[in-house]
Amino acid sequence: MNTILTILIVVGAIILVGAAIFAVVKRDLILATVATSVISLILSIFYFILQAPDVALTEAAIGVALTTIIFIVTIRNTKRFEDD
Amino acid sequence: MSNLQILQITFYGAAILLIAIGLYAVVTKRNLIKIVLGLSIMDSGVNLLFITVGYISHKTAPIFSPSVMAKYKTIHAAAQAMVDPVPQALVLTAIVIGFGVTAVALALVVRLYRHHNTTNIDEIRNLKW
Amino acid sequence: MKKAIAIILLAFIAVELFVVFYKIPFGADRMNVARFYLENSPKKLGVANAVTAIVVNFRGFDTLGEVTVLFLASTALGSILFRRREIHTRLSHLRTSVEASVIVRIAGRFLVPLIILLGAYVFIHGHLTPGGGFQGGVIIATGFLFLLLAYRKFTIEHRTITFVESLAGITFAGIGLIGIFLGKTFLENFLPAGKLNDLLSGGIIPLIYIAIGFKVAAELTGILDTVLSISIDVKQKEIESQTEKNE
Amino acid sequence: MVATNHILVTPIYFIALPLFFAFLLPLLGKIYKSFIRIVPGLMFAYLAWMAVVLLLYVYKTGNPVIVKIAGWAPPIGIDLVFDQFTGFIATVIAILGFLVWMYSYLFKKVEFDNALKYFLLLMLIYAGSIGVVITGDLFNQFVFLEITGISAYALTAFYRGRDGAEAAFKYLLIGSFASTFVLLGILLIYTQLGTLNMADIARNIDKMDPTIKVIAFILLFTGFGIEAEMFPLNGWAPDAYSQSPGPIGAVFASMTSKAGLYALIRLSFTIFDFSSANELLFIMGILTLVFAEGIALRQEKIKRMLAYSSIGQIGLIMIAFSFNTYLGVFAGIFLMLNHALVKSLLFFSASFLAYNSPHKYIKDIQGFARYMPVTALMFGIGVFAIIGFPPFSGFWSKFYLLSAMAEKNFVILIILVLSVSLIELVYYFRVLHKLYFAEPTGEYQPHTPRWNAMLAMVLLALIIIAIGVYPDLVTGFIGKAAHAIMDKTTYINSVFSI
Repeated sequence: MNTILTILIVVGAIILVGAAIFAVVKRDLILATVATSVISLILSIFYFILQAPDVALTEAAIGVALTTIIFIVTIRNTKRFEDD
Repeated sequence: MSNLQILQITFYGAAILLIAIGLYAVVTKRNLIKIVLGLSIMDSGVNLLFITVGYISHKTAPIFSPSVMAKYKTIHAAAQAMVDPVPQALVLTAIVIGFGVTAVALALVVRLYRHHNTTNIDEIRNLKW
Repeated sequence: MKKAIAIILLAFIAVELFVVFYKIPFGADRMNVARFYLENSPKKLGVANAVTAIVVNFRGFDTLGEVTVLFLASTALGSILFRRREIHTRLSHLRTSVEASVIVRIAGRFLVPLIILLGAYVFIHGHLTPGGGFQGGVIIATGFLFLLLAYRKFTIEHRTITFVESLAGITFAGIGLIGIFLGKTFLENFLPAGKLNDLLSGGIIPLIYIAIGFKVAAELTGILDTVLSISIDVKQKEIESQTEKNE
Repeated sequence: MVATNHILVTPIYFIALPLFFAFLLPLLGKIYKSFIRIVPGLMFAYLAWMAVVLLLYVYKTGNPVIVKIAGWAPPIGIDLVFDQFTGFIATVIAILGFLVWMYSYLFKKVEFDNALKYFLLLMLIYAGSIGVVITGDLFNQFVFLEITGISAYALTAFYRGRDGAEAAFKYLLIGSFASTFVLLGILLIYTQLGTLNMADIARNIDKMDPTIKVIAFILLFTGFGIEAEMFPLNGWAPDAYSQSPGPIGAVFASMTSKAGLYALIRLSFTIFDFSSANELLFIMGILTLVFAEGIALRQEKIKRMLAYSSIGQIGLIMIAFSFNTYLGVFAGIFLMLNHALVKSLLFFSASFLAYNSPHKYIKDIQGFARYMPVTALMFGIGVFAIIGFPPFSGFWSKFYLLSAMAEKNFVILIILVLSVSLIELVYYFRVLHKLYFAEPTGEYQPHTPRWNAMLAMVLLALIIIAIGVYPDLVTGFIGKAAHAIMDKTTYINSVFSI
């Protein structure tokens, strides 16, 4: 892989980890869920770069769309904010 | 450092950090939904690790499409230029299983909320351990 | 304090894992059985997509288990959430408190058939292009999700879902069993492999992937429908508590 | 003939038929409602018969039955191995599956929708447990472990009571940890050897990098240990046992925990070649045993007590296997058989005792023996069998365990096992005393077992007594099973000879 792609991947990985930390720390669960869907999105791009188009498609469909939906429906029907 | 080394550190590091962050959420968080979120982050990390391990540099996706066949002529030559398909097949299975477990976990959260009117683990008696 | 201990412990685990994985060179070729899969999925099975060949044939047994997991998840969801059918039909208009905008509804009319067509395309071509039963099934389920969200009157007949789900599952397991009855092994290919990159190639593999596509679509639609009906249950509860107060 | 591919009798049916009928059951229910109870029963009966036929065949010819799937020989394809050891455990699970079905045939809370789900989940947990035992592929084992796990979560939360969901969530959390660990372990092995077939891994295990090998072993050991209810990751077990419907306690004790134990044993005996694996098994076994029996002594609720006692038995089995001698492994397999049979009987009878006591406390069952003499008698037989009195099967399992220890001159261990038996005696007899000798607190109209549950319990009790009186019924099979699990080369050779 060439240098530009490498830099992009490193940036993507930093966003990935940042989104994961955001998802864990943020008290607003809806935003946390959105962060996990960002994780899935970046992962599916990574899978594409790593020559796994089948997995990329699956991750995009399940991780980005379906998991997020069921999380959001659950949160809407319970509590939106995490409290200590 | 060569590109490959940077990529190695990036991919392995990102995947293992995802697992660790997910584990952290599961172990320390008191909110049930946060815990399930942590589980799904953990799963994502493991999946990325699988795909990373299956990647072989300068090789293409394991699909013998007409364009690939036109480029390499024989099946043998094309097969030499492809990444490892097994981890991809395993991850397909793992993603679907992970989704099933997440759905069941969230259903349990909803039911716990109906009974206890809270999603905080501390306010639910038996869950402390 | 507890968090600090957790962070230190997890950092230790992470470092340990990283050290172990760093020993595994990135981008190196370490194929063993995978080499066989790559060579033989086009040669013996006539399947262009090697991942499909592994998922459906070489390791098809895993996939049977995987489909079962989804089936289990939808059954488990039903048994955990105790869907109440009669309430469901009576209060289905409560699913979305606000009706989706006109644009969404009109767009839906054109988009949803396209989405379903795309899903079908993906799983019919599973043995040729990236994607297959799972991806196609998920895409179709997304189409139904759109309908559920956009049209408040739209309800999915649960019987149809069960019917499609069961039929597709029986097809998958049944095709496997036919292999045994023909004196071969479970899930073994008994149809001619055909020519590589033809739509009609790959023997039983496209058939199984189509069955998986229908099954996954039905199961995920069922799961989404169950999950979305949670809100109906919750609203029902609110109404009950309000009427109690009024009395 | 190493590989049979008979149309009527093949190990593939243990998995294919339950899955096929699980998919079919919702449709069958539409045709005729009682099908949802009858069809699983016919299937369980058929599979139990088939298991016995296969086991006899394997026993007589000495050749394991190995089937390949999708026509690819291992390590390319997935294979199912029905040898003397896996076959024995699969047969035990198959027979108990049939008895559990019989017990729950007229299960009280069964209305149509619930009955459908109950029998579906029962079939799938059965298929998952047998799949874990007979599969020859590591990743396939993971998939079956997941099937077992998810059906177990759903069964734990089956009742509407408030605690079921809690127990299930707890179970799900720990179960997800287990699956993550197992996946990571499988990944590490795959990166080194490029294969997922157990025999292939075992053959090439020397080629692994030593550090990676250790880490992979630890990850897999922890993951399977969680499923086998090993200390300290078994906090979920008592909750799951006590919250699930009555017969499911028996399913957990006889099927899921056996599947986890099997995976643990296969891992330590066949796949990896660490000599220290036995020590690890030994230490974890001792910890599990002491911890569980200590807590069992203080339990107030009957099902929780049984659950902790069950964990204690798992500890004993691990200790027996850790000796790595013929006698030790023999005792371990005998203990597994005994545990599966006796714990099922105890859970079968105790669920009626617990059902009739309002808060499930032991003190509530005073004098129940008068109202339900047969159930009480069955419980009594179970208690005597698990502690190890003759003429019950438990006597022989403890006898062989002690002789295995004597052979190795482990005096302290013998004392430990005897004192654990004493502890068991104390807490079980406390229950028996309440059951038989305490005055009933008031007039009861107890819910007594129907004919089907009675028949299942009597059959189990008869099996336990038959083995106790005439242990040669099973010792032949167990002896061959012990040889099979200890002989790694034969396993590898037979897998690759098809």
